[in-house]
Amino acid sequence: MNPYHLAGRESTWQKHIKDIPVDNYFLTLSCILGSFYPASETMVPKVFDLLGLRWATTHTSHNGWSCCTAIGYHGDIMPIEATLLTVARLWALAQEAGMEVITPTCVTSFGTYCECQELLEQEPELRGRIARLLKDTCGRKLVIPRRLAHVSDVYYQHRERLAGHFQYRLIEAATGRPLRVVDHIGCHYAKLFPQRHAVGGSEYCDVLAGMVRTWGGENVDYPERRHCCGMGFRQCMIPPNRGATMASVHKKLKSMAPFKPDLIVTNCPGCQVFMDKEQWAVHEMTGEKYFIPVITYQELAGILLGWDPYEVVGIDFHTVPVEPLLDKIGIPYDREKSWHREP
Amino acid sequence: MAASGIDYGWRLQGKTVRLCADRSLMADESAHQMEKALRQMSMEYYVLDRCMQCGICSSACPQGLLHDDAPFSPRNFIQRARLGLLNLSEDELWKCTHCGHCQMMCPYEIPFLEVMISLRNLVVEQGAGHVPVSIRSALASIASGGNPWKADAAQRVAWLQGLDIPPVACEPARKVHLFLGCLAGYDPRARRTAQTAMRLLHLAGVPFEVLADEEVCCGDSVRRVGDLATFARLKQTNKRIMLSKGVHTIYTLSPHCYESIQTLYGWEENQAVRVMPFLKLLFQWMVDGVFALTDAPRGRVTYHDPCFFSKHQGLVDEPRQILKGLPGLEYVEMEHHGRKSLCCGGGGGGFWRDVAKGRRLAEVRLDEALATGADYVATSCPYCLAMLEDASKGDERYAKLEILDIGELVWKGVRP
Amino acid sequence: MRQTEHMSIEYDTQSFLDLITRRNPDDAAWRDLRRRLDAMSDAELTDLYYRLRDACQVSEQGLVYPNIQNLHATPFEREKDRREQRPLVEQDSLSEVACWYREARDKSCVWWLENHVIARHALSSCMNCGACTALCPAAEFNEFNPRAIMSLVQEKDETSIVELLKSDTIWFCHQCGSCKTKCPRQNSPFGMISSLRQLSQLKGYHVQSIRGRQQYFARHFWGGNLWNRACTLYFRNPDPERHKDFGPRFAAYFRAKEEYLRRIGAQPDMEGHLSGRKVAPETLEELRKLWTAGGAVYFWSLIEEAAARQAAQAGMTIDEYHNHVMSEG
Amino acid sequence: MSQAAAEKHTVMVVGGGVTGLGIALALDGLGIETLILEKGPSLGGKVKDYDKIFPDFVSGRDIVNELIARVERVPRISCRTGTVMAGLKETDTGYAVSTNDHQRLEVGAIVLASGFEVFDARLQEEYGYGIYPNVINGPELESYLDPHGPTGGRLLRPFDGKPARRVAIIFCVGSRSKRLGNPYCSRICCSYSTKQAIEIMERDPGAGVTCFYMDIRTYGRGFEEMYQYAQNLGVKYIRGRVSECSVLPEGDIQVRAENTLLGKPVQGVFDLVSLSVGMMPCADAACLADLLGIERGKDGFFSGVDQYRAPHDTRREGIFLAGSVTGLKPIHDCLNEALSVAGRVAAYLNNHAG
Repeated sequence: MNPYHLAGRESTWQKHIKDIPVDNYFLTLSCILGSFYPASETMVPKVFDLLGLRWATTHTSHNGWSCCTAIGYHGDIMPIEATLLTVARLWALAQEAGMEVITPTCVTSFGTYCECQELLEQEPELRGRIARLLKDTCGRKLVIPRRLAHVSDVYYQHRERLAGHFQYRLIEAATGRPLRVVDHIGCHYAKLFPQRHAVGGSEYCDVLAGMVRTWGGENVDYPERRHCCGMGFRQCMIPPNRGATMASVHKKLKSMAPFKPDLIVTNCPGCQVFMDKEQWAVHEMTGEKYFIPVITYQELAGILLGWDPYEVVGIDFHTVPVEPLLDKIGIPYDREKSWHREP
Repeated sequence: MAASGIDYGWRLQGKTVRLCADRSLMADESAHQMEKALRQMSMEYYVLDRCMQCGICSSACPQGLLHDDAPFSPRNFIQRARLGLLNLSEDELWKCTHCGHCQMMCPYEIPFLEVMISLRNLVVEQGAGHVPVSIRSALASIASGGNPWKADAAQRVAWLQGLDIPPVACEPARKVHLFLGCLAGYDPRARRTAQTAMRLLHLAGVPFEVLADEEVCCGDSVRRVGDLATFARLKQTNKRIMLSKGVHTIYTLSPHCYESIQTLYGWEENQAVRVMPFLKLLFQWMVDGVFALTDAPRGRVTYHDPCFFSKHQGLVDEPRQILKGLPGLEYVEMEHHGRKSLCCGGGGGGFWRDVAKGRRLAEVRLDEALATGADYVATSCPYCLAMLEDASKGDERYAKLEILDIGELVWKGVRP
Repeated sequence: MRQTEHMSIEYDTQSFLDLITRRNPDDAAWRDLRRRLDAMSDAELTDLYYRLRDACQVSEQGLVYPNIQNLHATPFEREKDRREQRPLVEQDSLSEVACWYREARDKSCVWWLENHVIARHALSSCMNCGACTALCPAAEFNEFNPRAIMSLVQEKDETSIVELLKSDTIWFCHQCGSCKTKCPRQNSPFGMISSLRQLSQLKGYHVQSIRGRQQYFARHFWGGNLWNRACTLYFRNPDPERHKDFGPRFAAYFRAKEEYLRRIGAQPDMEGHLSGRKVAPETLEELRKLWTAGGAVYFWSLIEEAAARQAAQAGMTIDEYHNHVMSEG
Repeated sequence: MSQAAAEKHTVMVVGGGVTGLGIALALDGLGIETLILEKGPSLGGKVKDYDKIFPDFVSGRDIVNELIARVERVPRISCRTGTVMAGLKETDTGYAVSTNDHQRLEVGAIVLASGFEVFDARLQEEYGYGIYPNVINGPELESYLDPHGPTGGRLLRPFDGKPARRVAIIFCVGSRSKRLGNPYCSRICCSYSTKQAIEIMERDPGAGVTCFYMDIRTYGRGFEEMYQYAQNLGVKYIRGRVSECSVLPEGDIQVRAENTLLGKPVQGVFDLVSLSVGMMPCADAACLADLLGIERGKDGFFSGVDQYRAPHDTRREGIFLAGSVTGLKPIHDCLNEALSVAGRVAAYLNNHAG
């Protein structure tokens, strides 16, 4: 028996329906995904193309993309003005490419775009200064986007169409049981501007849960569901501080374990890294073995689409092996294609 | 940083990296159970329910003036006690020096000191937590030998033999008694104070007798660290001696002995023992002009109020009158004085605790004395005298301060 | 800069290249490198950096830059950045934003709270309810309490704010924003803390706490990546030697990362628009101008100055200081 | 539809709760005829569901029943239940009112006593009301404690029907929150929740009740004493706003707050969590304000023209306010207002009798 009412949950997230644009996406990329799970980015254009969506990004020498500098901002080495200018430049690139919807693959970029949007809307003087500096420095025009979407919003929006292309569902092949899926949203998606920008609000955010349900899985609610992964920018990056990151991951794992999840799906690149990789450290430090597979929603879509788990989805990059999950769903894979031997 | 588990630093090239421990408090069944157990064990505990967490106690607590990362806070302490979150093994339980400032200020008159005694009692007699070694050893010594230093009981009065104070012969009804207390019994410095008191008594022509070596510790600190059983025994012993010797008036040199004997010994109606602090006698002599005074001690003097006189008994004017009556001295007041004076740190078992230099209440007090420009710091409690002197030792800054018992200062000015 | 011993240093030699690209040199090598770097003029040093960076070979997979992976996060790159940024923060070349921050330096902390845009948006009034601290991941694991910080800031007492800025406290925040969602008064404690951290660095107070001076490492780690690669993280950063917590599978992957990135369609130090792409010089140029205009370069110079002062006091070279702050605590 | 002759009344009281009943009886005492218009199917309002009320634990139900019995005995008071106003027109002698059941009424004066609405706890999403079965709201807890209630007065976990012994009460749900648009204090929640805590502890001394509060505002006569009595019974008060509730596999609820008096996060696991919901203006407040042409404050409650000199008067002559429509009040304050508004209405009628 579920200790909660599904209907209640549903009516709660349904109060926060986000108006997600259906087309014209300008993709901006993530530092963390690029460094740790690059396939989760390279699969995005493939999915967009599969769905026939109009999208663009940029790479010409004068219009190359940069990161959003939010790690620098939250890591306290960037004044807000520098971040605003960087973000404004990315927005300008989108306009120049003829795309009106800025679509980042990173949750912190998303949160920062939302914050910049709000600041510029509410502070006319700041808006004037940023517009002037952007023009004087690189001759670009400040255009505040009306609507912002995260790539997961796009997947959410098109989740049913996407499911139409799937070869597999989130169902255990041997028993027909729906897989139990923990969704980890990422604080900067759901907690910063829940009213305006998060599908389903902050408490019962539906952006991943909706994909999971549509794709055959079962949502798992557990006490630390909303808890931060502990990445904390400067906490994960500077070795002496990393104890707090590990403790947060440990706390979440301990809390979800009694609910027996089959996998954790993440929205945020940072969460993906630490929920996956710190499971090893937690194991070494405490002797506890969780090893629950952690994958991004892009990877989840990738494997359900039947794309090659190694060649396209790149699952061998994970610290917690994803193969047991593939076995459960019944996805075949050729271990010879893996880049490395099992340690 | 609170931490647990193995140190992972060797893997991460950080000095230490540990899984941080969860600091969250628990508001669950276990806390409820502990709180209920506390309630059952100690009736006084109920008074905590009156607390409305206004925090005036914490602002009054002298420990707040210490440079301590986690200064003792009565408010915080009560809150945790009430929620069943108290850790009785922690050092904090022993930080309170029973100065009584908190309960003097409390709008709901919560007897915080009695609560403290009850909780310490849980630890000392019922083993609910850890007793600091120095306190445990003092208690054991008092229980077996009647004094905290494992000294021979006979030593308590043996030192009196060599004094040149001839006994005054008189009828027993005129004779008063002097209760030395443990410090005057065994501590050389306190013995000098006691000796001066005796000389003053002699000079004033008061026939007196020191209670014989049967006298044991008055039990004040014993009670305040929670050893109620030993206190009860000490009380009985002392009462028996006093009654068997036909004591009618007994002067105490320490405010701790005074409070204990006067208010906690439970004298019956027919046991007409009058307990008086020696300070009051001294005051009376000054009022009556018993001594001829010179201007021998010259300079500035300030007075450090012992908590057990000032906050517990309201005895604050008399010592000031005495000092102001000494012709060579200018009286100055410290920032905290009278009923709001600062504790020396010696009460409630604090005398037996080891506190690191730089974290002692007596140091705060000496700084205040220095600020007045005083040459003499007078007090009227052997604990205060010892705590202040200890704190001043080995510190150049305090070298100019002479710390004296008020009787000693008077004696300096008395023309023989 | 110290007088050079011999100006014509033969930096093209393989031995020198080995030296500058060593990540963990022993003390002697480290000091030798520092001596040699100090001996080079700004022009020599930057010129060498870019020549090494842009040296390329044609291979089957396209252009390959053999030195590039060894330049990032080296003392050499840090020294190049310092020299390159120095002229951008000279008094008369400061940007408008940088000037604002420079003036803010000399004003009170209370003034900052009333004028810095992030601080202004972060706090209207706090009723000390504690909803922020209740689910704060940092409060759970460290001596940290966002409510207490908001309460202290609200009192606007200069002395206690200064004390806060000099302490470890503000540096524990994870910047996750959980507090913002829950605040019944719609304050943003994490925004306030972000603003306080900026102020702490602006005034140079951060070096007085262990966790504060870690910012020197952050300035070069993230700042170096931004300045040279236009991304705060670079796919070559997570060196398994520093990330043993990521487990042996990660180490195995990392060894094969070039091949891996290419096979899943990313572009490791190649031209393109996907993960790992090599940033075009024109793009980098434009971004550097933006960060100079946005005050970031001025900000980095402040962190640099404070670190240099403290390193000198402790008798360390700046490279030793850098490694010290990243392992301390 | 044929135009039936209008029914005439001297005063119309909108709302048949404890305030409305009190007004009608007070007016009757002054010899003034009244019609009570009640939206619900029966008289008595919310108080008829309260078995015990604070601070003296008398029965709210008895009070209301007594008022209703008296109202029913009095010929000068008539009642219409299931009726709401649909239209209003000014006339020479007062107001012409049309109702939802197409009645036409002519009245000399109107007193608005339509009370309040309980905050919908589902809006404070982080507490999981409506999602986690063992999270209930204050009125539900009240009914669980009521011997005439659904559980016969036994405190049970809705999830599995097991007895609930570890209970948390979360204060200020839907009050004092700018985020939820209710920045005001609902004034009575501290007291009614403390009363509930006392009831739980008195019935089951082995139970544990923990109250999470921000400030205890037991401001009325006898309220603070009740708070102290609760503490004496062993009710735990933790100062800190709860930031979330979550559910454990067996239906237990984990609560997370900060103990702000100790400066540390605190967690607890409970059988049952009751949300001490605050109060909102009555559901049709906006509609009534439009219809009657009177003003509401920023908080949505009705505002009189001058809360010092003319506390019951509205901008429109002959329309008066009483009870919780101007902000939350304990029951005895509502009854006091009933008496004072009756005096005001009588004076008005006297001056406008022509």
